[in-house]
Amino acid sequence: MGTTKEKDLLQAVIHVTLKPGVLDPQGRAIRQALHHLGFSEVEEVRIGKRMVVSLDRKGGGPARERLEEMCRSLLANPVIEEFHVEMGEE
Amino acid sequence: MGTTKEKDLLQAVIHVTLKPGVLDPQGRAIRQALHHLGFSEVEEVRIGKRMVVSLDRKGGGPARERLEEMCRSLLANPVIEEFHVEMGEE
Amino acid sequence: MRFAVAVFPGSNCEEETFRLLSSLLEQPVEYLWHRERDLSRFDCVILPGGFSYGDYLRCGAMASLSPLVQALPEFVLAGGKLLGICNGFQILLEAGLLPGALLPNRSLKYISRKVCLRVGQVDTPFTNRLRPGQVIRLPIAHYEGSYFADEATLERLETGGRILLQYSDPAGRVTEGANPNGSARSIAAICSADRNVVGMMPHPERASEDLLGSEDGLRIFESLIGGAARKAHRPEDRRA
Amino acid sequence: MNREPGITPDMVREHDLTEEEYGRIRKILDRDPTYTELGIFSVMWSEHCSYKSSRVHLGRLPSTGPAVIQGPGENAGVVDIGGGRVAVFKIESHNHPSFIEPFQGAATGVGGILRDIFTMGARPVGSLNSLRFGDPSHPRTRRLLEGVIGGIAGYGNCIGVPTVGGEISFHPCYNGNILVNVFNCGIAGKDEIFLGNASGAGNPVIYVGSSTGRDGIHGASLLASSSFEEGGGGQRPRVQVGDPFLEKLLLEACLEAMRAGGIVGIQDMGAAGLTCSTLEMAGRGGTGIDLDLDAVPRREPEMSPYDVMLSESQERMLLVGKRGSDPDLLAIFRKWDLQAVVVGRVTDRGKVRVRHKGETVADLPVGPLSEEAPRYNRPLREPAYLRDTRSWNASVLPEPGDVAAILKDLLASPNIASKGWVIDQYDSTVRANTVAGPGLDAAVLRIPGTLAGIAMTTDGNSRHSYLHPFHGAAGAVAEASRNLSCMGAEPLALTDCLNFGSPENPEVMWQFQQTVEGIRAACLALEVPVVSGNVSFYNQTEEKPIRPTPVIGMIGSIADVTRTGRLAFSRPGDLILLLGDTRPVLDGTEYLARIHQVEAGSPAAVDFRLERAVQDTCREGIRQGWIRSAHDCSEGGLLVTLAEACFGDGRDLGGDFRIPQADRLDALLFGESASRIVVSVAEADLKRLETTATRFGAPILPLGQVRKEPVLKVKVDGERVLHADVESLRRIWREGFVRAVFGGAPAGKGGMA
Ligand SMILES: Nc1ncnc2c1ncn2[C@@H]1O[C@H](COP(=O)(O)OP(=O)(O)O)[C@@H](O)[C@H]1O
Ligand SMILES: [Mg+2]
Repeated sequence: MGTTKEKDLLQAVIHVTLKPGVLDPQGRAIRQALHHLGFSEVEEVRIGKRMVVSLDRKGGGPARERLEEMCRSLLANPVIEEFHVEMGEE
Repeated sequence: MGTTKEKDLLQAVIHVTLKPGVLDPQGRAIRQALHHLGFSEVEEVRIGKRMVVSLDRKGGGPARERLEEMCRSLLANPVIEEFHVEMGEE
Repeated sequence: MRFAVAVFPGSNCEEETFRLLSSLLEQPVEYLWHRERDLSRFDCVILPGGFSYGDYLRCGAMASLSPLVQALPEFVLAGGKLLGICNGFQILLEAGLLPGALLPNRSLKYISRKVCLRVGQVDTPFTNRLRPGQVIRLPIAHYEGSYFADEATLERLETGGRILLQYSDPAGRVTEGANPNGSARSIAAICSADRNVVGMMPHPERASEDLLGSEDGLRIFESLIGGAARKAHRPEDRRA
Repeated sequence: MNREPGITPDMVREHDLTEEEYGRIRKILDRDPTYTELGIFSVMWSEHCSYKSSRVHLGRLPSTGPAVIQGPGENAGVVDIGGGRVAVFKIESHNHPSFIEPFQGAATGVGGILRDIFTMGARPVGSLNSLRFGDPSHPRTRRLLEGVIGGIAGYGNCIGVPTVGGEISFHPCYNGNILVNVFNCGIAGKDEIFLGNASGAGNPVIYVGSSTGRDGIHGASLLASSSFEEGGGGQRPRVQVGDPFLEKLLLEACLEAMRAGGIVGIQDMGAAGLTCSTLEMAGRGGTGIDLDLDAVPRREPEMSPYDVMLSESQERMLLVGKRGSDPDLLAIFRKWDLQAVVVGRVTDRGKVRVRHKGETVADLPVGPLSEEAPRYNRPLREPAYLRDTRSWNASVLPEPGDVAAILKDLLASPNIASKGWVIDQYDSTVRANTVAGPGLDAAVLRIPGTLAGIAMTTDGNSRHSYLHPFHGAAGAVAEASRNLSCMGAEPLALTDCLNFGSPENPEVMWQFQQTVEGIRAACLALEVPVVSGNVSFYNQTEEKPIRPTPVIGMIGSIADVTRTGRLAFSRPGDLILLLGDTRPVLDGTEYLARIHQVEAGSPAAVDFRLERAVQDTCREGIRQGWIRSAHDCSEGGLLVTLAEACFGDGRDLGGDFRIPQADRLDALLFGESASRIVVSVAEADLKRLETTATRFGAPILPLGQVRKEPVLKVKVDGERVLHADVESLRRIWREGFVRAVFGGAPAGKGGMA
């Protein structure tokens, strides 16, 4: 992770998850499959997305704000999803 | 996160990502869409899955091993994916 | 030839596959529920298309762990014939019965349309009624149909004569423009090293009657039984 | 009788009940309702569930006929299609949820209509959808369109029911309120139909499928009966997420359980969930139900009885089993990995009693709750705008200049252009019965194991309805029937989805009443009854209603699917003729709107005698095999129809046309008068066409001849008005939709959903 020589790169991880209470059919099906496989200790599975975004630090404004803006405008669907931005170490 | 009263619950997060070298058309499309929206500083986007698994600690063996076994047998496809298990704080 | 058509939760194409085998090809055929593991009475198992387990997690992943699929390696080793169509192909890959994986289409859209396919090798039980280089038309209908394998695997498939169908233009040219989903080497169907396991993305069972626009798919099934199908209702000349 | 909050006037208002309605509730109960009961009344008496504003009008729709087995009142209509089989079909709207969350809204719409069909014992065979979006250049349209199409495709493809047709059009009146109407048709054996009927005191009431969450609480009342304004916070219901995989299991398990015997009655939990299904089933059975809410599977902690009763969680069914057969029934559902639990019993008390943690939280008399439901004969007033639009006259228009340019412009209109971008995302061939799929006048599906087929279409023209609600609605019925006839199918029955603004607006109510009368007139004249339908009110942004948008879904039967009509010209040398009569009207045409930016005039009445004659002739020719192609004239008029008939499946043909001048050239080429079908026949069959047309009384007009050379040539009164290369017209038509909506190539965010 971190920077490369040419560009001043920064890596961030964006986690997009379903809001609590919103049905997660995929998670439900996976839990059932895990039970069939003998993993009966599994109580719940919820599936989200994990996006690794590499930014050129020289473009745009402060990275975290820009990333949050990306989430609001495209990466997450505010009606059913929440997001969380995790800045990489440099 | 952590435990509840009734069952002895443990939450873990499993990250499943595409192996380097495997084409990620979705990541590429998102990068392009972000550029259209003016986020020209985005160099690369790669999409993976984030699974939150709640386990009843009383069932099964040591949690991390069990989770890794779940990944190997179902949650990740070794031909194209890698996984990483992150245990929640208790 | 005794056929089994597998049924997983979420299978969608078992009925037309069954109907084709039983009424058009007049073969003995049974549905086989995914929890069964006794395959000894069958010569050929077909894994039909559909969305087993909703295609959740990864297409075919959960179905590949079913007792039925777990029993397939032994069946195949004993010379049994195995055909996976669309979701069935995805299951075969997830089960490791064929090499590679299927990724989302390059367009990130579900694609449902008829495509042209160039026939490669014909020395398999599933393709012996086709001619090498022949162009056939079959429907595809999938979201995850972009075939992926590492270079070494692709080389092995190529040199081993295991590429059976490739997406092509109507003249049989295999070009990137004619590749609907971004598959490596335009691969639409492959077989195992022993040639008795075949996986394919297109749907031959939907192109087995003139009434539905094409009979090209019938050749795949006729290859298997080594004979011609009973004639379905043919639209007579439209002049009364 | 329990610890629920007491009822306050504010609470009553928040539940969208008037003071008078609340008074009725107190009279029925002879006491104050509990909080849970208030919730139940509010959904049962919502516009969506009670049809309180529309009922007085809907009664006017003819709903009987020799083929009708079940008319309106059940989950779907049922029609005899011969051979011991029936078709079960219905249309539903999912407009507001689709505007809030287009993917899930449209997906759950498809899920809902599918449940309505298999609830009755039928296997769904084909889906259609009728969509209306705002201006293609409106910033939101593109995202809404991508989401809605993705949702319909996602659900339909996964569950394995082919999506075989529909319609899409665009108009700014839908900018803030899109329409998503979904249609499904299923097939069952004549003696295999199940009804939503709870009979037999003591029989177990069984809950099957997904657990209950807080999804869509008050979806039916708040969303569908108060105007929806974007961002208007408040009590926004939680978005419902569809699970097509679970529904596939439900579909297979329910059909298996029905075949196994042991089911007395069955109904899906759709709008107003458990509330609606228990009350309706008890109502139809003339019985009562005792419900034990503690047995209902839940997904979320601490749900109140109110939440459980009003939840609209998807993919759930309620069924009544024969006493003692529950173990067998439950075993079938377990085989399919589905939850199934007994949650109550049928009683003969005539009441639905709901218990929660040992306390009775609701005890409602079933009969009075529906019999005493409010019913309004709302005031009507002819809309003011009609004075202006009616006074418009075509004589103010200049004669058209460059016909080729106009034709190209029309072919590029997203309302007319090819919908290939949409259609390619729908699996239209799964189950291998699709004889004619999307993109044709109507879809045709073979009935498995037979040579017979069933045809289906949805149609509606909201511009015509805006300018003349009566003629617009009658025209939609005529067009649906004509589309079926173009495939050679005999129209059997229809279902209607009536999308309107607020019924409390007298002008909207007038449009509604005129629409119902228009449908009635057409149904009577064409002898096609209404067997099911749906009303969607409160489609408006701020106070501005959408245009009245009735959508007609119609089915027809084909005795021999090898004799299915084809849209495109097929053989050079064939003669091309017009069945019907062109009247010189430009009122309400796509031409007027797109070329002249005028939406005015008054679309003409349908001449039903002519309509029948034209359709009868067309069907007869297809059935006997001598009509080689048939395509009706609708949006865009005659010239667009001719161009589309030249666009073959990859192999374009041309046409050479010599047409006598009627009145105005543009009215001839671009007018949208009804009751017209362009057909082609071999020269040798001209006599048969003439004889048949004479027999039925249909006028025919020779137009020209099919040519091998792919060029569209038109002479009017000997003067050349068009000479266009078919390939380039086709390209414009093929690319028009994507260009209009995406301004070039669609990017697409895709989705892991
Ligand atoms: N416009 C209409 N024309 C004819 N019948 C209608 C119309 N609207 C509703 N119905 C009938 O009224 C009944 C109730 O409809 P609806 O509440 O939409 O059913 P559901 O709750 O099952 O979706 C159904 O039988 C439906 O067919
Ligand atoms: Mg219903």
